[in-house]
Amino acid sequence: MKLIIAVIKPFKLEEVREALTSIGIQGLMVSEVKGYGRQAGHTEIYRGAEYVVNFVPKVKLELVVADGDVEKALETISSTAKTGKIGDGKVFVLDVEQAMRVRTGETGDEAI
Amino acid sequence: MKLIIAVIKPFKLEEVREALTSIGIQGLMVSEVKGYGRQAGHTEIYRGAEYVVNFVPKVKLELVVADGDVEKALETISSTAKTGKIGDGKVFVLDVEQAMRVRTGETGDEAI
Amino acid sequence: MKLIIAVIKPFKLEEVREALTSIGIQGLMVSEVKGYGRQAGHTEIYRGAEYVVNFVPKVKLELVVADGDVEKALETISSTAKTGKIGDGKVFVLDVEQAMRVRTGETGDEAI
Amino acid sequence: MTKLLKIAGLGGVAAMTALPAMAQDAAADPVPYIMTTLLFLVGGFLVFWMAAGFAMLEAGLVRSKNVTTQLTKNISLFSIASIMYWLVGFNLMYPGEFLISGWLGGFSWTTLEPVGLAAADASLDYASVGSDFFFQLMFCATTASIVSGTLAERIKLWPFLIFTVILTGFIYPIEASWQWGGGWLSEFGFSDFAGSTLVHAAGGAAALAGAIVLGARSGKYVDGKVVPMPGSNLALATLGTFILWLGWFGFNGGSQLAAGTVGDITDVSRIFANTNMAAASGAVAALILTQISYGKVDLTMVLNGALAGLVSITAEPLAPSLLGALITGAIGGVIVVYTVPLLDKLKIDDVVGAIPVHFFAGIWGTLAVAFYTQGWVPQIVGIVSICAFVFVVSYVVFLILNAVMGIRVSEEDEIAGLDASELGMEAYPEFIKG
Amino acid sequence: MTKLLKIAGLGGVAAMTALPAMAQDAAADPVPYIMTTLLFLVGGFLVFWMAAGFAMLEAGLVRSKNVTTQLTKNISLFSIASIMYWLVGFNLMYPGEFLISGWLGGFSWTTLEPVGLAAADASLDYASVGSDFFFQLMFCATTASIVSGTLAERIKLWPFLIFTVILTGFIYPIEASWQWGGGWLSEFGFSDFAGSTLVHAAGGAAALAGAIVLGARSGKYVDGKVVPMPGSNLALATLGTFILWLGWFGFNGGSQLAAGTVGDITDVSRIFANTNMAAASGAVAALILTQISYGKVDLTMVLNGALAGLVSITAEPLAPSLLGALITGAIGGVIVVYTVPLLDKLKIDDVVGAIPVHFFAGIWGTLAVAFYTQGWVPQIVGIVSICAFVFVVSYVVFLILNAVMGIRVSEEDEIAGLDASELGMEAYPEFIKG
Amino acid sequence: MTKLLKIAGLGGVAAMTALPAMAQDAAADPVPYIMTTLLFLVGGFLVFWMAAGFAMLEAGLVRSKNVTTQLTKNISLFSIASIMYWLVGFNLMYPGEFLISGWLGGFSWTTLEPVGLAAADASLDYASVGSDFFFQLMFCATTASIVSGTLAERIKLWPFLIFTVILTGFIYPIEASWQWGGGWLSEFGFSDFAGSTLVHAAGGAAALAGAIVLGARSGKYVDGKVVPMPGSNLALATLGTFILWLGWFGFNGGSQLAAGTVGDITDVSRIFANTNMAAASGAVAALILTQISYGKVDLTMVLNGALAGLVSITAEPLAPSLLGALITGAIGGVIVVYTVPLLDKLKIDDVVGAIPVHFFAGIWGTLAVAFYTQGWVPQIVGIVSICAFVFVVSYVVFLILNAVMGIRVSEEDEIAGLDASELGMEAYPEFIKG
Ligand SMILES: Nc1ncnc2c1ncn2[C@@H]1O[C@H](COP(=O)(O)OP(=O)(O)O)[C@@H](O)[C@H]1O
Ligand SMILES: Nc1ncnc2c1ncn2[C@@H]1O[C@H](COP(=O)(O)OP(=O)(O)O)[C@@H](O)[C@H]1O
Ligand SMILES: Nc1ncnc2c1ncn2[C@@H]1O[C@H](COP(=O)(O)OP(=O)(O)O)[C@@H](O)[C@H]1O
Repeated sequence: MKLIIAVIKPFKLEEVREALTSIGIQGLMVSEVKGYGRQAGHTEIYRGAEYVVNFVPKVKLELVVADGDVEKALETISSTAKTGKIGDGKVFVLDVEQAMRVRTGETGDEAI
Repeated sequence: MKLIIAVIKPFKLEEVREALTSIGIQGLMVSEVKGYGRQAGHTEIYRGAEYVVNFVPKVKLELVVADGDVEKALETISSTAKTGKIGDGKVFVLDVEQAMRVRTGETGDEAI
Repeated sequence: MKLIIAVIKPFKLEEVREALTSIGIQGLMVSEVKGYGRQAGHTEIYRGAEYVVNFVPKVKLELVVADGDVEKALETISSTAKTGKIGDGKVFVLDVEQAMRVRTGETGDEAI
Repeated sequence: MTKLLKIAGLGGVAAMTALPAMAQDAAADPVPYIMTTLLFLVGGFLVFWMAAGFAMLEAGLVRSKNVTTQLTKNISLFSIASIMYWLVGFNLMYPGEFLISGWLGGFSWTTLEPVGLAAADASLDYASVGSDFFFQLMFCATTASIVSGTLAERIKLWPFLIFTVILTGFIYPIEASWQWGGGWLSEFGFSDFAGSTLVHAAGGAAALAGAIVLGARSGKYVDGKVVPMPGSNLALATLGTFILWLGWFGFNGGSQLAAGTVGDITDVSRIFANTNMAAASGAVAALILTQISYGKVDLTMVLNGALAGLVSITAEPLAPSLLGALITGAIGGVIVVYTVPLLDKLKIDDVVGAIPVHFFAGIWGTLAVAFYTQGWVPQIVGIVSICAFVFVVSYVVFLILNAVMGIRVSEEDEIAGLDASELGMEAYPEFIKG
Repeated sequence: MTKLLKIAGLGGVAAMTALPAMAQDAAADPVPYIMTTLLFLVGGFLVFWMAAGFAMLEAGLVRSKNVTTQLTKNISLFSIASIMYWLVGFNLMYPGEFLISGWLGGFSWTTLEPVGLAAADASLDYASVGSDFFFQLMFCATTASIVSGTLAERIKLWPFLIFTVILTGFIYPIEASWQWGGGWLSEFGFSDFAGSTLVHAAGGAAALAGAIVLGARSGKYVDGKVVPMPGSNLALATLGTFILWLGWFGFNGGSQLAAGTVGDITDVSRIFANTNMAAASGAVAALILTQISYGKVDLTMVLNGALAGLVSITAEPLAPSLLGALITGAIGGVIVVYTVPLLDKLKIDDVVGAIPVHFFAGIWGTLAVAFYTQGWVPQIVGIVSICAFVFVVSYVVFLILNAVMGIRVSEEDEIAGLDASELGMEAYPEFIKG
Repeated sequence: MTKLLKIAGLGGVAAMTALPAMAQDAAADPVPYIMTTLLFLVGGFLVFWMAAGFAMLEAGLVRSKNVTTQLTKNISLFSIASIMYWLVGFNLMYPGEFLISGWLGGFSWTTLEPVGLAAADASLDYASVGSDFFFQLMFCATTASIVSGTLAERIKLWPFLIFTVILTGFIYPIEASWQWGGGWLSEFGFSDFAGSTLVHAAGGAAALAGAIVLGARSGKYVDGKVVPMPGSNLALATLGTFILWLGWFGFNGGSQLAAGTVGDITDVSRIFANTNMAAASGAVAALILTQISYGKVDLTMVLNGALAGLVSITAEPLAPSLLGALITGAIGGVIVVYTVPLLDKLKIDDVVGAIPVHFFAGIWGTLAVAFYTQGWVPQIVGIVSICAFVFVVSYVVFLILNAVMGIRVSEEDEIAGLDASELGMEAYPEFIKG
């Protein structure tokens, strides 16, 4: 199993989730993050003082998938989340050694 | 060392933390996430328009433990977080290559 | 590539980000977490009832860096985030198998 | 002047009254009538504003997963009170003739004077029925507002609203008629200027009955320890307190029931000043006391302290000097700081502190009247009879509602929050909650 | 009494008027003048407060990424209305002499009486010009407030403010002059006591025109389905509703335009009581109807229901009995529950429900006047002519603004939120948003 | 009419006064007394409401980790002002006899008229002492409210409250007695109708002294750059501004100190209209100016602009025409936009912009009086003497407090937030903060 971590633009969340569902991914978690990257760095003024906004709002998806689903998931995420503009985000893949479903105690691919 | 990622029902947080403490786990981090899984999908009405609520609030725990503590921690989390109802959540285990305590610079199992 | 997960004191965020930027790290994500560790455990009173505050606000940084940058990054984070007081936080390193930039489809070290 | 006098003007809109004129040649001068009517209108809209105060205070003191429900209860209870008080409450409370003398008024809905009332047809020694109805209605609604805070975070919406129907249509009007409607208590010499007991302790007694039938929130008392469940938004709670403080000038000031003479408007001024002083001293008492007792100031106690000061002075906001008002209010603030943990010890779960503020401080304020007027006996009899009546009837009503439809949400629903389970609508859908 | 009468007092500050004195020996007695002036001042500050109510209601019902912009629009539109109504609106609305008889007043700015006006120079049968201007200005601003809610989350700041200049300086004063300025509609027998149509349906018509030109928010209607975009803060929305409810006592009560006689102040009382009743019944109607229709109560509909009740009674808050007010308001509440989804079906995107509340309920309220006074024809003619005028002119103005400068933000800016794209300032910068 | 006149009525409740009657046969007619008393009561509750406005404005403009503390300071300072003004302030400010002629009044607490005052014993040419005390007290509290905003996010709770005791009990009453108590400034010909300098610039001067002693928030000025620390909740800040705007009608309108004649009530109307105009033009000026200067509208500046408009018109809200009020207010708005960054350049850290709004715009407004009345000299002397007195005494008091107990929290506590370190209670415990 692999853990896929995807950081994408917030407004793409619903679309990506639907796309993932349609290829059979049944679970994931979403969190709000502040992203720092090439996209960052515009200047704002607050009460007359200039400052640089370094962080942009992003959404982080985490999903554990069976080894065989990784490529499919990667492709789905990247094609759906893509706008072609800077700041579209990244996808990372990490190895998962164990997985367990709390409700049933199932482990491994059964658990996800 | 291993990173344990557990996604559980929010109201179980305190109980799980206490159980982990009682088996000697001394540190962890908690974040709010929105979970998507089998539990999702009930319909609500807002100002006359129906819509499907896809995400349910969950809590994510992340804790790095020594290799020897993994099984104990897994079992503690799953037994404490379990209600037997759908949506109880998952636990994942990933390998950690290095760990460091910022305050002291200690590394490895010392750091956690 | 490696995923560095750092949990630090919130007021150190800006400083750490700047330090990382200055050593050439170009991207990361930040999330708010509640931390539990040795620092926790002070008592408060709310409407006459005592209770123990177990969680302290922390900030979690996640950044994927090329293998060769890990040590540099680790050191930068720990030296910048350090106050010497309890609760300064931890840094963990995990292996990353794949990385992809959504916008371009680049993979590997190119993607980060 | 107590509210008792007003019934003279209510016998009939156009009826000539036998009361002596209150001001110099008031018989023909329309000014006192106009001014008193204005007092009721301004006082009434200020007390109306208290409904918003309760809504904000309670929305701020519940956890965010119950905020929508608490807001819904507050706007609904006010609306229901408005309808029930018209349908039956007002005439039950101010009966021309009692059904059971001194104990139970009559049942009929409220009708106002005709449009363009001629001066000759008006109760020139009082005020317009419309303004009086408007003003009195707000007191009825206040009683119901008190209940909603205590029972928050676990009572189902509809049983609560049904209880509100009964409270505002029957329970409050009946007990209030005993005093302000010219019933047996008023003849007994009881004194409660603007309703420390008739409104506040009564609301508190109903809240207490509900809290007992309902039980505490799950997880509130665990292994003999009190688990704090901090309010989600203290800015709203503070706003609510300021709103209530503002509204109270109308609550107490309007209860002078006259503003058309030098004496009356000067008395209203005195009431305003005393009301403000009692609120201030209640707040300061809680400020100092929490610093001393806990080592840290507790804002929620300071807010409750200000409100307790206001409740305390409500039974007699006119007679005391400013120093007297300061003392009365400060004792109210002290009462709150001690009775909030006391209730917790008894495992009576009062989410917003309404019982300490309205019930305990209300009783204190009503007792304190004895320092200024009649003896202790009428005060004690009044407090006991009203609180007992309201408590017992409310208790029975809650029991019946519980038997018939269940008044409490399931534990699962309570954990998920009433907003999700009862209404399917979050108050702050975009803010991730901890 | 309708607002029509007031023009008598406006012919000139010091001019003797030919109107019969309204109260007994009013000619010399300054009390009616003082009381009516006071009514305007108190009524005026209450209606001022409605500006805050609209701001909070709208800030609570938009998503948090648009809150700063919505707040900016609300405080700016009120400020602009204050200036425009002085610069041209007031005299355009209440012309001493019409430029085009009954249809178009004159253009001049407002001047008040001199300091320390002598009684002999005052319109003793009415009120001070200053208080009248202050009161009427608030109605003008209300009309603009209605528009901002509907067009939220996608209209650019400056085009919206330019539209506000035109609406408050010209559109509203002109149509209002037809009735309240003594123009052709008032002679036709149209009746609209405090402005169900003149203010509310007119504001709603302008909002409707804007919504059509502007189009729906992106992502609102997808594949024939309505995508809810829940408001970010229902506590603020509820606060806003309570504020509006409070302000409405001034809105309707002040529109009696007299408070210095027994008859007038009694009428004002009646208006207060009826206004409250209609709000309450509108809320209760929505409460019950959403429970029945959807299986769950919808707080946002209850809030809208209360407001619809208020709008409905505004055309005739005096004549109905309390039962009549209850019925009028409840129908208003029902209208809202049905027309909110209806608009969605038509893909007209009204962010806060201002069109159901102000336009549909406003029309209902104005029609309902026919039950109390003149026939249906003047009511229908009044509604149609005012709504058509405001709609068409607004539509054209929005089209021109769109052609000249574009009234809508880019899709990218809309997704990022207007606070980021238009103002670079978040309302809740510290709360992570979902 | 300035507040000076009022001292006549304060010499003694029952004393006959030598002043000429203000209205036709006022000697016997109770109506002017009743109306003026009513003006004070209504004006007073409106100014009370400003305390809530400051609380919301400040709670919205601080970071969420300091919100509970800011709320606690606001409700506590008002409560303390209420007690101190009774204990010593009122009689110090309006001395029957000066201890040091024209410079220092006497020390005694306030007592009100007896209950049921007879008309023969009343100051029929003025108003009840109770209403006057109630109204004046609110001005004293306002002065303290101004200070809390500037010093937010770093001053400890108790030193701040101790300073409030001194400010409201002594500093404000003494300087205000120089003018409104009939002291040396009033004889010198200084003119400050409702307190642009006596209240607002004075509060601003105290805030300035505190800001200098206290120093800037840590991290505010880094390497010569200003680091913005955005307010946590602009919806609350906007609500606070609307509340202040509303309250200001009472602040300025009530300062007419008479409402019982045609001339007086007409003047009050004029004041209402001018006050509204100045707020509107202050807001519009800041709206346009931030758009031009920064390329984007800054809502916090628009809010400050409205308040600056209000402060500016406060010294003379009666004499100007509406156009005059517009100009006065607009200049106030411009002042704010330029002095907010100016203070930052001087590294004076004013969290909410209270010094630009109250101090700079207050001075401007007081100077502008010279266009309407006496010459420039009395205005300049008044401004300088009052600001210097308040600044120096406040500075010394802050220095002493700092020496004795330390007025500033540790850097660690400041970083954690005062809510955690000082009170152990978060305002929004459930919302994760960034
Ligand atoms: N090395 C990294 N590790 C973790 N997250 C990253 C990294 N680089 C970028 N990100 C995340 O991806 C987001 C997009 O990256 P950015 O450089 O702005 O644009 P792009 O994805 O188009 O290259 C950032 O906001 C940040 O959240
Ligand atoms: N493959 C997955 N990867 C990451 N998180 C998952 C995955 N599947 C489920 N989850 C998380 O676990 C939660 C519970 O899963 P769900 O399928 O609803 O019920 P259950 O745990 O009973 O099978 C989800 O809300 C989601 O947050
Ligand atoms: N084993 C762990 N796994 C994950 N996070 C941890 C772990 N131990 C500590 N943390 C995080 O690090 C933070 C600091 O740890 P703590 O024990 O309080 O102090 P210190 O870092 O000085 O040892 C905690 O608040 C928690 O968020």
